[in-house]
Amino acid sequence: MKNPYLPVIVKVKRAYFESDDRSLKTIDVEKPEGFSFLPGQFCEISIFGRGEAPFGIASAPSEDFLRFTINKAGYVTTAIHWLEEGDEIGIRGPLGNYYPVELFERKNVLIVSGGFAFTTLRSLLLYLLEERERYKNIILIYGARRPDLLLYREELFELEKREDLEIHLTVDTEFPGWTRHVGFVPQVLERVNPPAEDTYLVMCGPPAMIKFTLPVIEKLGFPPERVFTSLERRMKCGIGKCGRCNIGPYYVCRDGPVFSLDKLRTLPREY
Amino acid sequence: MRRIKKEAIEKKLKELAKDYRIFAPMNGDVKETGGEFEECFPRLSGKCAFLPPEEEILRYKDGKVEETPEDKPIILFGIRPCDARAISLIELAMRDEKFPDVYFLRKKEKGIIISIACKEPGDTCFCTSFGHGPFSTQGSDALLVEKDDYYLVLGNEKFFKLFGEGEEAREEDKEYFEEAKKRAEEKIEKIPVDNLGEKLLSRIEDPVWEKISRKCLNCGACTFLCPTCYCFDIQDLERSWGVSRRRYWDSCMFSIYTKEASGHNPRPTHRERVRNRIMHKFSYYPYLYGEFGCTGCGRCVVYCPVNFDIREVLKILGGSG
Amino acid sequence: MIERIREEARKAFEEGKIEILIGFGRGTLRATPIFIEKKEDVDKLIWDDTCWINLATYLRRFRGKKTGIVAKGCDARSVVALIAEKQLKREDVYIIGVPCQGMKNEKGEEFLSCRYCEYPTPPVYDVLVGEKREGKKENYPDVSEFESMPPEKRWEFFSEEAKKCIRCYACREACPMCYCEECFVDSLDPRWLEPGLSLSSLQFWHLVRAYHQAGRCSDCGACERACPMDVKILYLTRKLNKEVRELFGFVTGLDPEALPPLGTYSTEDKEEFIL
Amino acid sequence: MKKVIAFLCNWCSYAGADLAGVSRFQYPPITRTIRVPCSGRVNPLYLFKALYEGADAVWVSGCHPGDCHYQTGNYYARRRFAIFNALMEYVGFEKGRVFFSWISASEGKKFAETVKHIKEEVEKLPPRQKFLREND
Repeated sequence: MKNPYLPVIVKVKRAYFESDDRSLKTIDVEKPEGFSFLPGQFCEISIFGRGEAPFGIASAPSEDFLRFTINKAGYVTTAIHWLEEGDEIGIRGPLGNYYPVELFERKNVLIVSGGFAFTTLRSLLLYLLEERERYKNIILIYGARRPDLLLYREELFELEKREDLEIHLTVDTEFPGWTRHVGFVPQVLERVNPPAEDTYLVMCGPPAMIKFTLPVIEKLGFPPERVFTSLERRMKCGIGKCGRCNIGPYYVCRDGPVFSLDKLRTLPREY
Repeated sequence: MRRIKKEAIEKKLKELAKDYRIFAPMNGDVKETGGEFEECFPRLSGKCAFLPPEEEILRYKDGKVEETPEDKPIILFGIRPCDARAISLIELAMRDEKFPDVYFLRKKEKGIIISIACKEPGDTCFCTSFGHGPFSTQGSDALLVEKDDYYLVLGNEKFFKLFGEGEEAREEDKEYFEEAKKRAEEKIEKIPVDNLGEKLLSRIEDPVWEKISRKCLNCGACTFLCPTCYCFDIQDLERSWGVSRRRYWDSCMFSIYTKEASGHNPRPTHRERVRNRIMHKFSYYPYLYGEFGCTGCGRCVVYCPVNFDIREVLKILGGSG
Repeated sequence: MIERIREEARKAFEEGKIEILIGFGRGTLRATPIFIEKKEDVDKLIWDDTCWINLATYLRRFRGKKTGIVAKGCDARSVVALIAEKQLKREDVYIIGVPCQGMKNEKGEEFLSCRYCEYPTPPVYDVLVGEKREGKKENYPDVSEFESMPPEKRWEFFSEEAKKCIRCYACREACPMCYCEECFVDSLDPRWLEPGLSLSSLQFWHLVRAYHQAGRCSDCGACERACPMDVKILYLTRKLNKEVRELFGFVTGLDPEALPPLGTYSTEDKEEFIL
Repeated sequence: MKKVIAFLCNWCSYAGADLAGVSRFQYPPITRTIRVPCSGRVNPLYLFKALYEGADAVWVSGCHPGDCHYQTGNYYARRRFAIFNALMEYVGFEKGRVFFSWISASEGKKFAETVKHIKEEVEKLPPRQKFLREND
């Protein structure tokens, strides 16, 4: 029996702050041998002595490192923020399900995101771009409060130059030097007005963004079975045993974190 | 059916304490003993043997992760049939092709569970509602029925190999068994559970949950004493030699159970928490594993400080009360 | 008695004094807390000697609502203590006081805290049902007896009791005064004590739980009765009640205006323990 | 060497320790000082925690009554510690592991004397056994 509780020890290759306020830190860690995953999956990161917490994988499956971007919020994340290059951490994974990329083939894909929930969507975006010809239009709408809170923005600015990809970046209010969209994600989504036909929508963001985006999605005509989102819950084991992350009969760690909107609507609103 | 002298089994159990960890009811709770046991309906259930309140799952020492080594196999002796069945219910959740819970399963696989039939069920028992009963063998390697200075035994090979075969039961033994079984079963209240899972699911947003759950204090007494509740917490403890990662019983009744680092709590009040406990046992469990996650042992009824009676709740929600 | 409680409850609803009433109803094993929202339901109220839960525990859930409570002496004292700690407003609570005859366990034995009860009659109430009952002169004979044991024996007793604990926190949840947003045992940062059932961690929990009750405990005993493992904990809180009375001359729950004894001071406080 | 966790108030006792130092009063190096703004800031949980984590003794020292920088902090502290003492003694925890004192900024001598006294008291006792966090 393979013990799913045992983490693998890996070294931190790079650790740097994403945002000017130092609330977001990105760590790139060694990818253990034989580690294969799909966008949307997550890992449990162990800081020994402090505990374990789940984080979505932000690197693309083809990259030779695993990337996590972590908001400083609790006991474990604070310790992750102390990490420096060369430190050792434990990881368990990949865990959970992934964005249903098989369904996306020969379809349009619209990615809508806000804040630091963008992590696994970077993975998804790069994954889709690797074999670009398998998908039709790809549109990304991504917003944050301030420019410095946009994750991986230098990389996104580079991607903006591509012809085969439509990127709309937005911040909540005007900032000096910011020439892209200004406004909240739902407003930008409405302005961009992407066609719902033949399109899959992937949406990740803070609760407030989700709340105001849902009506827009409905208005644009996206049927709930073609809308996917990734949920967050408090987790411990990450493998559907310890019990706390269930929503109805499903465990977010095992049967999620990616759920379609129509599935979510059948479940109690415990998220 | 076999019959084995009581003292033979008692003696054997003490001998086996050398190679096995013996868990048995003692002073009212299931605990590790040297082979002694007490004939009772224990307060802390049989799950203590296979899912202890506190258990190390790994160590981090000198920069390496070490799996916690296996201990001696377990004999769980003298529990009631409901507790034996409860362990097989926990196993349904722990057995998982992709992510098996090794710490539970390896104990369970090598372990032996011997239950003693419940000749005098309590007033709060409702085990017969869930397709088993006070003389049920489900989940047990052997079921013992006390008769004078003998035990009548319904057991499997695993049991007889360890404890000896005794002699063939006599005709009168079989009659005694059937009669005692009938008498015990008759004493037990049956709660209708037909389509309970679906009924519950259809009432998930029902305002009745608020009424039902109001008196719940959100302590963990029911879940800790429940023989089928298996939720746990994992925490790291610092030791002089490194880090010990352990798991502990946890309870869905605690508000911090689901509270996230951001402060957001998806199950913020007693209403959602009680609902989740009931739904998990009677709707999600059957949906996932085809069995109710309750054995009707009645502990949560007896030990609830505010007399939250799950039987009443099931009657209300199941539509018969 | 039951009829009079129902009558007062009905009256309180009719006069618009309460929107909700917390009382005792018939449970399957003993009296159980019930929440009454309309006057037609007041007939569900009962009163007997199994009404041992402290109903004040529920009051904070209904803050901002005119809430009635059927209160025996200790419950009413907890209400007063909650008001003193600014957890409730006096005008939001309508106390139907019931002079308590003493609560009993399933074997019919009177509980320890009832045996020595000094205030069976609520010291503060809006309406009192039945005749006032005299309490006993509290001199904590059980605490004195424990104090007279040698320290090693006391430590042994404390350890043996603590060992029985499974950390289900029924004692905490049953207590009206345990209302902290985050209990110290649940705090991860700092982590005051370790999870799990090691003796020192259990002792930590029991010591600090008791300590936090100093000057706030009304000696209702609901904590000990709520304990599924029969851990004795009242001897700790009763000791602190005795100390608070001897050192600071304070008795919990008599006066909603009085400051909690650890929230105030006197320049005359004894200090022989100071070097 | 025994370890005593000393919670010293910033305005009096900590300054008293300073004075003991500059005055070159000798005292045994058994204390691990935690500087707190006021003895009234010392949550009794700190004392439980220090003992639980293995301190041989805990010691809280503040300003003399009436001298508190915050007027009344030490009066509150006095009540808390009276209760703390009573509880620990009641459950049978060893005496001589919990100390309280008032030491002013001018009492360097008293500071040194108090440390010596605490050391003597603590050394009379066997190694700590009760109420210790597991560490193996």
